[in-house]
Amino acid sequence: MNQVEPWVVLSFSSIIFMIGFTGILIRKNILVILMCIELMLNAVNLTFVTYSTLLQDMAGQMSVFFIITVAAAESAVGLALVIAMFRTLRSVSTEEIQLLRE
Amino acid sequence: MESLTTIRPELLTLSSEQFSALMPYFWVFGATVLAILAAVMRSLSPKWPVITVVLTGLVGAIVSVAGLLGKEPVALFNGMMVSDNYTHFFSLIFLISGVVTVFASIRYLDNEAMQHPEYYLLVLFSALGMMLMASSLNLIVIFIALELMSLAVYILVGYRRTDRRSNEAAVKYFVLGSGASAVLLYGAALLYGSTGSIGIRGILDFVRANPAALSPTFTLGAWLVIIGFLFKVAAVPFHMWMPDVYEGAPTPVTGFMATGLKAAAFAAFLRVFVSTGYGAGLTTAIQTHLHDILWMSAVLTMLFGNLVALTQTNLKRMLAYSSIAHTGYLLVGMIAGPHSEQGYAPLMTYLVAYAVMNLGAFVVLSILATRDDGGLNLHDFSGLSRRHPWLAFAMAVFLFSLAGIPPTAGFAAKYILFYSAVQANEILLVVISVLCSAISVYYYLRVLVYMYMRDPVGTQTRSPVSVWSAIAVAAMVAATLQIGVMPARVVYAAKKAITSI
Amino acid sequence: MAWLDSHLLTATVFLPFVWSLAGLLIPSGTEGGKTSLKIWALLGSLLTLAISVLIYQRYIPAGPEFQLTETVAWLPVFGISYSLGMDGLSLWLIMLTTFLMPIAILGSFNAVEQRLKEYYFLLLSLETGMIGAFVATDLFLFYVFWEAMLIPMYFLIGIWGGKERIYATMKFFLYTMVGSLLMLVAIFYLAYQHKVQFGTYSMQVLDLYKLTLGGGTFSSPQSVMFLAFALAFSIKVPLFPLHTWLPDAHVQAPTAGSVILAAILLKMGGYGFMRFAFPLFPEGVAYYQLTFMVLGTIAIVYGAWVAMVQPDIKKLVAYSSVSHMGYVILGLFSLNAVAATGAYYQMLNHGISTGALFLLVGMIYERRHTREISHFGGISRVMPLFAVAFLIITLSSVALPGTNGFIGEFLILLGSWKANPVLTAIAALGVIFGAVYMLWMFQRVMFGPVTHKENEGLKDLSAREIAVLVPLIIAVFAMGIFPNFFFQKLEPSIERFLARSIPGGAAVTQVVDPVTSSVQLVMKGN
Amino acid sequence: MLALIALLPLIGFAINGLWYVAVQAPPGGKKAGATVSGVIATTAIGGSFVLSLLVFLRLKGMPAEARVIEQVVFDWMTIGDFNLEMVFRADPLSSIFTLFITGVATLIHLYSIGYMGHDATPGKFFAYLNLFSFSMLMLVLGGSLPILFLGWEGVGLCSYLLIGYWYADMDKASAGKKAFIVNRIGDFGFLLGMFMIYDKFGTLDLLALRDTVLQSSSAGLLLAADLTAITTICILLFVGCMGKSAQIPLYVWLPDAMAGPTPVSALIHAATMVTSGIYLVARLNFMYSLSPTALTVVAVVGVVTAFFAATIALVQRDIKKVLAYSTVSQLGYMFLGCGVGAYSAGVSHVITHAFFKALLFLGAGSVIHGMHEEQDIMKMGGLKSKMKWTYLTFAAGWLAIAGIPPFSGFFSKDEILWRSFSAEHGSFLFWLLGAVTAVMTAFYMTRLFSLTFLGSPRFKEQGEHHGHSTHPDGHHEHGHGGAVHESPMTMVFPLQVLAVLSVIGGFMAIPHMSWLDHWLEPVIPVDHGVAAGVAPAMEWVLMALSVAGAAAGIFFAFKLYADLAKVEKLKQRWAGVHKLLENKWYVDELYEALFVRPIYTLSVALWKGFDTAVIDRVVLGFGRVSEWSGQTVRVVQTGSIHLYAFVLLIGIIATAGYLLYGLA
Repeated sequence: MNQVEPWVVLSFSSIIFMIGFTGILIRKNILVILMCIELMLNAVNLTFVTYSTLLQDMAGQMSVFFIITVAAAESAVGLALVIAMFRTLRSVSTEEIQLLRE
Repeated sequence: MESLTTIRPELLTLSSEQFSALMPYFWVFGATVLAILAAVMRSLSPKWPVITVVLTGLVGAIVSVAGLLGKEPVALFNGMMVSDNYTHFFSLIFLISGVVTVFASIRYLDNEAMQHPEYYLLVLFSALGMMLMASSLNLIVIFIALELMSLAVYILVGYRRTDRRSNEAAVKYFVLGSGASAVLLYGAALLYGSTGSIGIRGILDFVRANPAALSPTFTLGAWLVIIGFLFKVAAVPFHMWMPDVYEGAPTPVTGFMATGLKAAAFAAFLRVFVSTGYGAGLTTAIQTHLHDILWMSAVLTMLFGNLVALTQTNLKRMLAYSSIAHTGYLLVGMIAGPHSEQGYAPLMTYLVAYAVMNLGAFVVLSILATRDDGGLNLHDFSGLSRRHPWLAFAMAVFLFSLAGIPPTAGFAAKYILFYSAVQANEILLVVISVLCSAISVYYYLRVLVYMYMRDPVGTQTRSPVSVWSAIAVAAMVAATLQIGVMPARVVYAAKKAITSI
Repeated sequence: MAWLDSHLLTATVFLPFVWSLAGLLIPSGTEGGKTSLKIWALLGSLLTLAISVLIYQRYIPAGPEFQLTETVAWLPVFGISYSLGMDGLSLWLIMLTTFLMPIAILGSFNAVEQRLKEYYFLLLSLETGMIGAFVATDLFLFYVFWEAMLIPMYFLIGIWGGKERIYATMKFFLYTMVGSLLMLVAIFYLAYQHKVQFGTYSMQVLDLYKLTLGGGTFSSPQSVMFLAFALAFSIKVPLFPLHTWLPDAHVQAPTAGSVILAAILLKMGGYGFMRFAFPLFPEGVAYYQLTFMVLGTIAIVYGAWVAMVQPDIKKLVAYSSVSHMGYVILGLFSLNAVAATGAYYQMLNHGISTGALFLLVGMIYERRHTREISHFGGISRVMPLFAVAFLIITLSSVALPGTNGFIGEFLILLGSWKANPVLTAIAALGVIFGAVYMLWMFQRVMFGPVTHKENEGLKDLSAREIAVLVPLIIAVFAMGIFPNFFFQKLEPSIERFLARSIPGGAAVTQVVDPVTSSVQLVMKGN
Repeated sequence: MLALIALLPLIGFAINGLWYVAVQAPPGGKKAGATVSGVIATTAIGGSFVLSLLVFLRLKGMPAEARVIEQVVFDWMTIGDFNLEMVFRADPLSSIFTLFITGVATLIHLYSIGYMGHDATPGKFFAYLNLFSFSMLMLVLGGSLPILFLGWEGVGLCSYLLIGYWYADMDKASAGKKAFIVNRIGDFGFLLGMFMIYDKFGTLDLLALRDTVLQSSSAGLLLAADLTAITTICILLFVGCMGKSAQIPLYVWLPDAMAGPTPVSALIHAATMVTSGIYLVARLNFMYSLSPTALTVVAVVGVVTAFFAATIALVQRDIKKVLAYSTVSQLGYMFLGCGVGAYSAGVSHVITHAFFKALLFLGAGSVIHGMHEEQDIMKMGGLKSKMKWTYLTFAAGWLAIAGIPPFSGFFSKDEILWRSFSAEHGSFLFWLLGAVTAVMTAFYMTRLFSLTFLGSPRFKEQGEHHGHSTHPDGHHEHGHGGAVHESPMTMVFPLQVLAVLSVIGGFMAIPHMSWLDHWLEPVIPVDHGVAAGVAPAMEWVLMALSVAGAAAGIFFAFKLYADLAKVEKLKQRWAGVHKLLENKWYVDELYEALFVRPIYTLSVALWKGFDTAVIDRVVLGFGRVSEWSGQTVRVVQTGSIHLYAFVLLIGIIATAGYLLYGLA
C-alpha cells in the first residue's frame, strides 16, 4: 500500500484553499463564490484531518465535524441572502452590487 | 486535548461555580428559545412579548454577569471556555450594546414596516456569539462563536430585504466575512499542526516549552488567525468591506456592529494575541516584524479612516470610516500594550468609551432615519438643534466624545491610550495619532455646524422619538459624560479584567 | 475657615456652571422669562465675582506657593488628581475673568435675542472652563479645562456669530485643537518621565517642575517639548505667524464672545507659558529665547501695520490684539522680573482695554448693524458720551501714561532692553504705530461731519451701557495709577517663575555689561 | 503742597469733565455758558499759581545748595529692586517753570472765558485745558523720568484733543492726530533713551541719576564706552525733544496745530508745551555736557530749524501760521542755546518767549475774534483804530520778538547769539545763521504787524450776521453783528498783563548780572567760559550788529509793506522761491511720499499679500491637502467585491511574507 506523504496532502489542501480564494477573486456569479467558500472550508478540513493523523490526536477530527456543521449553516444563510438579492436585483452577478462605494 | 479521547463522567457534571458562571449564557440562550416560542405563537401579536422576553434575557444576563464580577476564574467545559473578569468585562459591553440596539430598533422597525420578531432573536444570537468569543479558550470554539455571531449579523445586515443597498451590503459582508473566517480557520489548522493543540492554553504551553522550535507554520498560522480578527475590526488593509456594509445595514444594526462586533473581535484578538504573540517566547525578530506590521497597519488605518471620513456627506458612511479610524487608535493600544505599565487596560477602556459614544450616535441616527435609512445626509441635519434640541445636544456630546474633547469619555480614553503608548516609547505613533484625531475633529464638528449653526433646509418634520430610544440616548449621554469625568472605575475594571487572563 | 479654604476654588470654578444648569429650568418663552434668564445669568456671574474677591482676600503673597489648595485623587493609576490651587499668577487672571464676565453678560442683554437659554448657559460654562484652567495645578486637569473651554466658545461663535461664523468657528477650533494636541503628547512624555525618574506617577505641576530633562540642542527633550507646549500657547496668544484665526474669530463672534475671547482666552496662552512651558523647560526657553523674541517683535509691528489698513473696526481691534500680545511674548522671553511683570500686567491690560473696545464696537454695531469704518464719521457729535468712553479706551490701548496700557508696555520694553536692545528698539516702534492705527480709526469713526444719514439719529449710551463701561474705565485708570496694588500679590509668584525659568538660577541671566556694572556698583556704594 | 500744584488743575478737570459728561454731553443736555466752567478752571489753575509762588518763595528762603523740595505721594511701581515712586520735586529749575506755566496758563484760562464764550461745550474745553495744565505741571515737577514722561505724553494728549477740538472739521481732527503721532515718534526716542538710562545707570530718578553721572564722571569712572552710551542716550532723548518742541525733522505738526482754538495755540503751542524739550535738555544738562557730539547735534538742529522756519514764516498769510513758524524758529534758538552749553540762556528765552509769544497769539486771537474768524492777514489792515488795546499790546510783543532793546526778547536772544559764537561748543556759523534768522524774524513780524494793524482796511465790514460756519458746535454763531470790535475785558486784561511782562521780562536775565543764571545755578552750573581766541569785546560788537540787523529788518518790512503793489512785483520776480516757501519747502509732501505712503502700501501688501495669501493659505492648505487625499484615497473603495477580496489577499501575503521574512 502506497503511503501518501503528509506534506503532499497538506500542499494539496493549501492549493485547494488558494483555488477557493481565487474563485472569490475572479468569479462573478455569487453562487459560484459560495461554492468557493465551501471549497476553502473543506481545504481546512483536509488540513485538520491530516494533522490529526500526523499528531495522533482526536481533536483535529472533532474540529472537522464542527466545521462541517458551521459550513452548512453558512451555506444556508448565504443562499438565503443570495435569494433575497435575486429578488430585488434579478441577478446574482457581482457586477450588480456596486451601488455602495466610496 | 488528549482528555477528549477518553470519556470521563465528571466532565459532564457542573459544579455550582461553573453553573453560576454559565448563568449569563443560560439567560441569553433561554431568552432566545422563549422568544422563538413567543414568535411562533400566532395568536398574540408577537412584538411586545418577544421584546419583553429578549430584554429580560439580556437584563438577566447583565445582572448575572454583574454578580460574577471579581470572582476567581472558572474553567468551563474542560478548559474550552473560561469565565473570568476579562469575559465579564466584554460580556457587559456586548449585552449593553444588545440592549441599546433593541431599544433603538423598536421604533425603527415600525418605521421600516418590518417589525418581525426574528430581528430580536438575531440580536440575541449574535450577542451570544460575542459572549462566547470573549470566553472561549479554544480556536474551534472561537470559530464557532465567530460564526454564530457573524451569521446572525449577516442576516441583520440584509434585514431590509427589499432594499437594494441592504442586500448588497449583506452579500458583500457574507462573501468577504466567510472568506476571512476561512482564513482564520486555516490559521487555526496550521497552529494545531505545529503545536499539536487546538486550545489556546495548550498552544501557549507549547510555545513556552519550545521557544526555539517555532516553525514558519506556527508563525503563519498564528498570523492568519490574527488576520481573521483584523478583518472583523477592519484594520487597513482588511477594512475594505466595512464602509459599504455599515452604510447598507439598518442603522441600529450598524451601531451594534460598530460596537459589539468590534469589541468581540478585539476580545478574541487580544486573548489570542496575548497567548501566541508578544507575551510568549517568540523570537525578537518576529516580535519586531509583528510590531512593524501592526504599526504600519495602525498608521494606515488612522490615516485612511480619517481622511476618507473627511469627504463623506452621509453620516452613516462617515461614521463607518470614523469607525475604521478608531480601530487605528485601538491598534495603537495593541502595540503599546506589552511595553507599557498598564498593559492592555487602556485599549479596553477605549473600547468601552468607544462603544458608549458610538452606540449613542447610532441610536440618534436610528431615530432620525427616515424610511429606507434616508435622511442621514449632512444637510438633513441642518437646524436639528431647533427641531430636536435634546437630541442635538446628545449628538453633540457623542461627537465631541468621538473627537476626543473633554470632558467626555472619548477624551479620557484617548488620553489613557496615548499615554500608555508614550510609555511604550511609541512617540512618533502617538504624534501621528493625535494629528489624525485633529483631522477627525473637522468632520465631527461639521455635523455640529449643520445641527446648530445652519438653518433648516426645506420643510423638515420632527421625527417622533420613542421612549425606548430616548432612554437609550439618555443613558449613553450619561455614560459618556460619566466616563469622561470619572474614568477611574472603567480603567480599574479593565485592569482587573486583563490581569485575569 | 479651613473647610472654606480648601473648597473655595472648587466653588468658584463650578458655581457658574451649576448656576447655569439651574438656569436651564427657567422658561424662556415669554418676555418676562427672557428677562429673568438674563438677570439670572448676571446674578450668577456677580456671585462668582463676589467669591473671587474672597479668593483675593485669602491669598497671602508671602505664604506657600499654591494656596487654597484642594487635592482629590482622580485616576491614581496615572497619577492624575483633581488638584486646584492658586498663586499670584492665577489670582489676577481669575479676577479678570470674574470681573469681565458680568460685564460681558450685561453687555449682551440687547445683542442676543435668540436662543437665550443656550447662550447664557454657554457663557457661564465658559467661565467655569476658564477659571478652572487658571487654578488647575494638575497638568491633566489643566488640559481638560483648556480643551473643554473650546466647546462653549465654538458654539458662541458658531451660533450667534456673523455671516462667516462657521468658517471662523471651525478655524478657531481646529487651530487651537491642533496646537494643543502636540502639547498633549509632551504632557504624556513628562508624566512618563516622572515615573521613570521618581518611580511614581504624578501630574502635579510642582512635581513635574523637579524633573531633570536634557536640553541645549535642537533635538533634546527640553527643546522639543518646549516647542510642543509653545505651539499650543502661541496659537492661543496668538503669536505671529499663528494668528490668522484671530481676526476671523473676533470679527464673527458676538460681542460677548469677542470680549471673552480677547480678554481672557488669549491670556490662557500667556498663562500657559508662565505656569508650564517656562518653568518646565528652562533650557528649552533658553534655546528658543531669541526666536520667540523676534517673533514677538514681528507680531508687534506686523500686527500694528496690518491693523492700520483694516476697513472693519473689529478686525482692526483683532489685529491690535496681535500687536499687544506680541509685547507679552517679548516680555516673557526677556526673562527678567521687570519684563515678566510687565508682560503679565499687559495681559490684564489687554483684557480690560480690548474687552472694552469690543463692547464699544458691539454697542455701535447694535445701533447701525455695520462695523465698516467708512460707514461712520462724526459719531462724536451724535453720541458724545460714547465718544468719551471710546476715547478713554482708545488711549488705554495706545498706552498713554496714566492708563493701564502704559505700565505694561513700559515695563516690558524696559526689561526687554536688558535682554535685547535692538529688538526692543524695533518693538518700541509699536508705540508709534499703535497710536497711528487707533487714532486714525478713532478719527474716521468719531470726527468729521456726519456723512451718513443713518448716523444722524443714533442714540447715545443707555444707562445699562454706561453701567457696562464705567467699571472698565475705572479699571483703566486704577491700573494705570496704582499698579503696585496688583504687583504686591504678584511679586513672589513672578520671582518663583523666574527662578525656575532660568537655567542655573536667576543670577546668571542678568546680561551684565562689565563696564557699567562697575559704575553701578560704585553708585550703589554711595 | 507740591502734589497739590498739579492736583488742583486735575480737580478742575474732574469737575468740568464730569459736568460735561453728566450735563452737557447727553442728548438734550443744557447749553451752558462758558463762565461757570471757566471760573472753575481758572480758579484751579490760579490756585496752582499761588501755590507755585509759595513754593518759589520757600525755595528762595533756603540755602542755595539745599533748594530741593520733595514729596513722595505713593509708590508707583515696585518690582524687585526696580522701584518707581510717584515723586514730585521742586528745585530752582522746575519752580521757575512752574511759576511761568501757572502764571501764563492762568491768564490764558481767563482769556478763554471770553474767547470761548459762545462755545457749545465749554465744560469740555476747560476740562481739557485744566488737564493740560495738570500734565504740564507733572512734566516739570516729576522727580523721575517716567513721571516726566507721564506729563510729556499727557500734554501730547491734550494737545491732540485741543487741536482737534472742533472735530467736525476733518482737517482739524487730522491736525490733532498728526500732532499726536509725530510726537509719538519723538516719544519713541524718549522711551529708548529712558531704557538705556535704566540699563546703564540703574535708576530713572532724576536726582539719583544726576548724582550717579556726576560722581562717576568726577571719579573718572566713565570709560569711552560709557561716554558713547551717554551720547546715544542724549541723542535719543533729543529725538523726544524734536517731537515735542517741533524741531527738524519733526516740526511738521506744529503749524498744523494752529487748527485749535487760539488760546490753545497760545498756551500749548507757544508758551508751555513746546518748550518742554528745552526743559528736558536743561534738566539733563549734566549728561549733555558730557557729550560734545550730542550737544553739537542739538545746536545744529536748533539753528537749522530756526533759520528754516523763519524762511517759511516770511511768506505765510495766515496770522496764526506766521506765529507758528516763528515759534518753531524761536524754539530753534532755544536749542541753539542749549546746544552750545548755555542752558540758562535757553531757559531764559523760554520764559521771555512764553510771555511775548503768548501775548502775540492772544493778540492774534483777539484779532481773529474781532474779525469773525478771519485769519488771512491780507484781508486785514487798519485794525489799529478798531482794536486799540490789542494793537498796543501786540506792538509790545512784536518789539519783544524782534529783539529791540530793552524789550524782553532782546536780552534772551542776544545772550543765545553771543554764546553761540563764544562758547566752547559755539562757532561763527551758528552765530551767523542765528543773526540772519533774527533779521528775518524782525522782518516777518513787522510784516505781520503792518499788514494787520497799519494801513487801510482790506476787508468789508458786514453789518449782518456772519453766516459762514465751519464749526457746527456753534462757535461762530455768536449773536452780535459783524462789525469789527475790540474784545471783551476778560480777553484784554491778560493781554495787558502779558504785554507788561514782555516788556520787562528780560530784566531777570541781563547778561553778566543775570538773576536767572544765579537762581538756576544749583541745577545748571554757570559757565561763562569763552572759547579761546574770542575777545570779550566781541560781545558788544555782535550785540550792536544784531540790534542793527533787527532794526534793518523792521525798516525794510515797513517800507515794503507800505505799498502792496510793490510786494506783488517782488513776488512775481521771485516766484520760484516764493512758491517754495509758501509751500513750506514741500516737507509735508516729502514725508507723505517717503513714509506715509510706503508704510500704508506695505501694510496693505502685508495684509492681503502675506496674512491672507500666505499664512492663511498655508493653514487652509493643510485642510485642502487632507480633503484632497481623502478624495483621492476613497476611490479605492470601488464597491467591487473582487477588489475588496484582492486587497485582502494582498494584505495577507504582504504581512505574512514580512513576518516570515523575520523568521528567516
